[in-house]
Amino acid sequence: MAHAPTTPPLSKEQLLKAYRQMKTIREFEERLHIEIQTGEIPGFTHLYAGQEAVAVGVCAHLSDSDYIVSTHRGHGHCIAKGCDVGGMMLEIYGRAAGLCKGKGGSMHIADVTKGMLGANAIVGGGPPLAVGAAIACRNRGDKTVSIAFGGDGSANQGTVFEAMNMAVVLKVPTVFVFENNGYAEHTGADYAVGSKDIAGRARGFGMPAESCDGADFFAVYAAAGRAIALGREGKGPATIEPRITRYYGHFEGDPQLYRAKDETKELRETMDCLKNFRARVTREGWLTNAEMDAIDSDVLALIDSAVKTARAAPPPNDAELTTDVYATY
Amino acid sequence: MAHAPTTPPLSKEQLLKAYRQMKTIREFEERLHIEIQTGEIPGFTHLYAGQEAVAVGVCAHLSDSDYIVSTHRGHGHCIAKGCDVGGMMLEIYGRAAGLCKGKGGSMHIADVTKGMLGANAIVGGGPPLAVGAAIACRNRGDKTVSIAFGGDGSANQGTVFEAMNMAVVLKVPTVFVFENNGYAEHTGADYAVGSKDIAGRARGFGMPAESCDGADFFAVYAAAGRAIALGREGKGPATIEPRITRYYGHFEGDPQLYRAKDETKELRETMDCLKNFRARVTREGWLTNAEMDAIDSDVLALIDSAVKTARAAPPPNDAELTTDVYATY
Amino acid sequence: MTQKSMRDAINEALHLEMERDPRIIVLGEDVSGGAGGTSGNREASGGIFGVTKGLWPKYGDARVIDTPISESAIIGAAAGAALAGLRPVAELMFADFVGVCMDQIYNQAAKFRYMFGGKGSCPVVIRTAMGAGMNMGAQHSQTIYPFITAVPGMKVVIPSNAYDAKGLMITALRGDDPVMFFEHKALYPRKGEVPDGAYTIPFGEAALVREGEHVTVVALARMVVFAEKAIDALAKEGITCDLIDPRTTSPLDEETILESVASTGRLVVIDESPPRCSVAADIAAMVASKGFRSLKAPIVQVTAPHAPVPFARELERAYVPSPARIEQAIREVLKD
Amino acid sequence: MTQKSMRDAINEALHLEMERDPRIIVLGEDVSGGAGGTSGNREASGGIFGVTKGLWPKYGDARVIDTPISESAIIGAAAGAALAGLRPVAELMFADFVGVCMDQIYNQAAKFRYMFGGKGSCPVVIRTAMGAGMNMGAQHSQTIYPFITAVPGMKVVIPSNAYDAKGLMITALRGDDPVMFFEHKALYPRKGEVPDGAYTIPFGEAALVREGEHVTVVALARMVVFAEKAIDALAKEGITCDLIDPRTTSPLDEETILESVASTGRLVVIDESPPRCSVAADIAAMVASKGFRSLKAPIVQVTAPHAPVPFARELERAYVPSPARIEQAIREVLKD
Ligand SMILES: Cc1ncc(C[n+]2csc(CCOP(=O)(O)OP(=O)(O)O)c2C)c(N)n1
Ligand SMILES: Cc1ncc(C[n+]2csc(CCOP(=O)(O)OP(=O)(O)O)c2C)c(N)n1
Ligand SMILES: [Mg+2]
Ligand SMILES: [Mg+2]
Repeated sequence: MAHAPTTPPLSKEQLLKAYRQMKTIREFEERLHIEIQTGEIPGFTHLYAGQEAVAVGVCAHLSDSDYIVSTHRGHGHCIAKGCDVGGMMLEIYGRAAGLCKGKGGSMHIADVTKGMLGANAIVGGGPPLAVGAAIACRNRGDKTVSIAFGGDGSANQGTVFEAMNMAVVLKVPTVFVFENNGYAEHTGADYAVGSKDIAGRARGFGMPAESCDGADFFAVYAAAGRAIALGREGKGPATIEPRITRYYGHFEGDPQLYRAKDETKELRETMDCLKNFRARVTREGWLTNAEMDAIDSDVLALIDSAVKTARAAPPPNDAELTTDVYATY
Repeated sequence: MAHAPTTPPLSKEQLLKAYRQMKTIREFEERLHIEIQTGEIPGFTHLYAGQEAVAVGVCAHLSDSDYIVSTHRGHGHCIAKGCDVGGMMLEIYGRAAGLCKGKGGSMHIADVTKGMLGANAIVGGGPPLAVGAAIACRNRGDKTVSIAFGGDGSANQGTVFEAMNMAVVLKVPTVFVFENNGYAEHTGADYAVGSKDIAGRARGFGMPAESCDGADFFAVYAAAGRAIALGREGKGPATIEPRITRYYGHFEGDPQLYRAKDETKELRETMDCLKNFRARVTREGWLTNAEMDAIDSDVLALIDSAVKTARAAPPPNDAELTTDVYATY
Repeated sequence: MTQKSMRDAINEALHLEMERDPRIIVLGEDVSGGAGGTSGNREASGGIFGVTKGLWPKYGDARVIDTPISESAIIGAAAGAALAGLRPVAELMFADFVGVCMDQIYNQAAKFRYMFGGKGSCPVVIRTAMGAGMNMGAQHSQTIYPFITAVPGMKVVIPSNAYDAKGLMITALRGDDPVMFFEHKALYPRKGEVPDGAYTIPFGEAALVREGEHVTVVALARMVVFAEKAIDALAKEGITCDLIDPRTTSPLDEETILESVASTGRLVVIDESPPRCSVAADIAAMVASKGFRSLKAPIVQVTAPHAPVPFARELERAYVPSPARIEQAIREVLKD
Repeated sequence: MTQKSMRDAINEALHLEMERDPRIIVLGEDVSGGAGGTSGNREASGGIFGVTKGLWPKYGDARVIDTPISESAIIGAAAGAALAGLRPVAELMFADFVGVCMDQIYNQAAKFRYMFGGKGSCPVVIRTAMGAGMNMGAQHSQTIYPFITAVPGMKVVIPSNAYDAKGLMITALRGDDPVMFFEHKALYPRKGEVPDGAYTIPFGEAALVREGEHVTVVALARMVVFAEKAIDALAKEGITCDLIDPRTTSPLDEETILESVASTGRLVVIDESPPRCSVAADIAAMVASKGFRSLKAPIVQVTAPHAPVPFARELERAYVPSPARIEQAIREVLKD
């Protein structure tokens, strides 16, 4: 069935960028999934694969002077906010040239110059920080905003509730993004969120909130756009709850005994933001398959080179152990 | 206008007990207000005067095997739950014979044998404890319940939100009583509660919640009754938000610059649970003025003797400094 | 007797005591796991480190309680349930998370008995996984026990092996005081001889892990394993040490340490925490006050540096006191 | 120069620096007070201890922010605002409340710079009132600074007088590191000479409050005042002491302490906290390691007992180290 050509909600350039970012996140994570099995990557790693449209749909609205705070599952947010992919890979490998000199690791990637105020290994650690960044935004008066990414599990942490209430009280431009991927580690969201409705609970705190399909870039983009616009207009905080899934376990190595057999296999068919995006933009005539295929091979090359560089890179020197504890000693 | 005699919602004996308790709390606090000015009472003290109908309206439903947790403003809850008034006064004076041997003080009065699990000087400290006590209730299967008293200010503390969600998740018999007296120290409730609606926020957490007139014993009694019945029936937690006022400052010595001149004077006229109670029970023919007058003089004598005893009582011995830190050393 | 891992030894203690005492409940995140999952497997986890495995199938929802990610409510609920007559075991998944529930530990559970004038007790056991060595980064690798050792009213257990862990856990579960029980992540898989039945190990009694004459070495948790290595290497040169594992830092067995120092005159304290206000400092200070006259040389403290735990393998390895550094410290204390 | 209370001295530092640096904001519960009140008085409080008085009238809602009772959000917001370029001063009303916001202090603000590999800084100042002496009971009287001194990445300031408090606060506000600033409640009204203008006092430089030859006494906050009394009394008998006030426990001026011990050979450390993993233990341990050879006698630690702070006047008085106990400790350390 042929449609009349429509006007895309984003410019072509923006659409290409969004696709590139989503694809980059996907390939970054798929590749990590493989590389982790070599045992070369230290620590434990939480993959974002499956949730790409959320990070990218939100961050498509942001510039370097807007802020985000992230979580233990932060790679996607970092990439969407513009962190250097090579620097990230180096960091995840624990290398001296990593974004955080190898001191942070997967769960602590940050780049303040990009407005990326850190992944965070404490569930609920980020949202209070986002409220503070939003105070800075408000006081500067430059219409910047601050985004608090978090999961369904984080939505039950006291620090997050406090942040939500305080953002309403201070009327600061914080957008809470609760990525409801159905699980917090091995526990289902419908069990742990008493009301079974994160957006509804946010409304109870006195802010607008909506849920949306997290596998649909355009749905996330639209919902985030509404929430962020409120912030930029000085109307205070808002919440969005994208419903989404993660393709892998909680962390790499998780046997996922809480999930139905083949659940992820099916979800890869039914909830794939890349497929959805490609279908939509080609159907609407906004982008061509060829354009996206070109991006695909760019991205594969980028990730491959990032991995190769990281594997070969030197670790930090022992002298780094006690530097950067303070700005001034 | 003469009414046909009605059936009271409580037995006569219960009505007399409720009046006696409210009057006891009022006189306890009024007398403390005077005694504190002598400088004989250590520390700082938060008076409950004005809020009596809440403590008594809720605790009228409870027996010693039900639990309550309280706050820095705990005298009323203690008395309503059956703590010994003389022992409380001794404690507030810091005497060896005090309910807590003088080690606790006004903000830490407790009597576990009465199901009174402690006043609490940490705002938001109590509700998680109440959820735990409710687990014990649930597991015993004896239809007991656990009450978390807290103020409007406490309603913004992360620990409280966590407790509310967890109570819903575990479906345990906790009733959250948010006594909204309009202020948290020097800050108005409508400022600090972003949604300006504590009960509504509780509903957002997935539990029934209602607000009521906290100066009307019968309104509190009815609302608490509904909430507690849910708990006893195994239907999980509920919230009530009695709207009330405190007659005195946040603590004794507070100049109350945040309050309109004569606000408390007026409120003593318009929001007095004792007056309201007396008017209602005499109008309905449930109790006589003479019956209540007799209680009044009992109570005055009781408080007077409690103060005299406390003033004359010896302090704890220095050896007590390091006892009771552990059950076993 | 069979060889069991520390993980299994603690698990066994929980099984034995839950069987014996119906007041014991277990609560925490994923202590069973699988609630609200799509597989229908209601024991999908048994604790993220597997320490609570098998409890849910036996005791069900009433006694094995999966919670939301709400640590203040977890610890608070455990403390409240303890006041109300239960004997809860709360799992704080990583010790690093004390920051989001510290009030319920140190102002509530630890202080009730004192604030209540001795009328009431709060027998809650808080189990938690601690320590570096697995490249988990700055917020998942800390030891934290100095914070809790500092708190009057809490007891603090830090086992170094499977046998002790089981006996100390049973003691914790039978006692009437709040206990924080620190399980070093790197020790979970380490095996040792562990009897099948129940047994207790009293708090405040150190273990003398090695006997020697030249130096007193005090170490905790994983550092005991590293100290053993260092000491056994030195023994080949004729340098012998007392190795003392306090097992509980609160109460602390001062006597065993002081007696040993009285005979060796030299003290090395090994601690995986950063140095400031640490247990290493605590023990060194205690000896400098109460055992000073026995000392022949400066006390040597071997600790992590005053820095967060770094991520990179090489840095983390340099961060944690190693057998080599311990060996060097023992040589140093023998210099004069 | 005029006599000013410590409360006013800190207030003055805030006024001067907010004037100078528009990035400074102040946030906390009732730092202004009166929001949502019925009197229309929007500075009904100026901080529960009056330390932030006059700031709201000058700088208004944007820079002087009253918050709900949500300490994690207060400290977290301050840390986040600091990452985003502001210089927030967060008031934690009582130090005892660290328990509800410890994570934001120790895992977030303190660790950012390290975890970020030095790229970014978090210049937040957390002001808090601490200490016993006013019969506020177990949850409103603690000192808490050992918890924070233990944390790599935080700086810890503990002034003992008005002059130091002002200069140290200005240093904190001009620095790029997170600082926790402990104000002893009992010292707020105490007056001292304080210049009107701005001046700074470097961190990590102890003050030599008294000079003497027989004993080195180290004391913090209110204990400095008590130690002065004890030392001045002993001076009449010809016993003289160095009295060292570290002023900051992190960084700690080890050198001044070690130099003094090198000349006196005897150390008494006074600390209002309970003894375990305390700053007293920390300093004693440091000297036992680095100054051992100078020591002629056991180190004496004078601390609170291993118990929560009791309520009753008589008990609290017995709890806090007194001038009499300090005097006795100095005599004791001189016994041999
Ligand atoms: C305070 C705290 N509690 C617990 C954990 C352990 N933990 C890490 S991730 C996680 C689940 C988080 O779930 P959710 O917020 O839904 O994020 P998701 O993993 O699904 O992205 C838990 C329990 C933690 N890191 N911090
Ligand atoms: C965690 C914590 N934060 C702050 C305080 C200081 N404080 C004591 S009572 C209080 C106000 C409480 O207000 P509300 O809950 O409304 O109770 P009310 O005093 O009105 O009874 C505050 C801020 C505290 N004790 N604990
Ligand atoms: Mg999730
Ligand atoms: Mg109130």
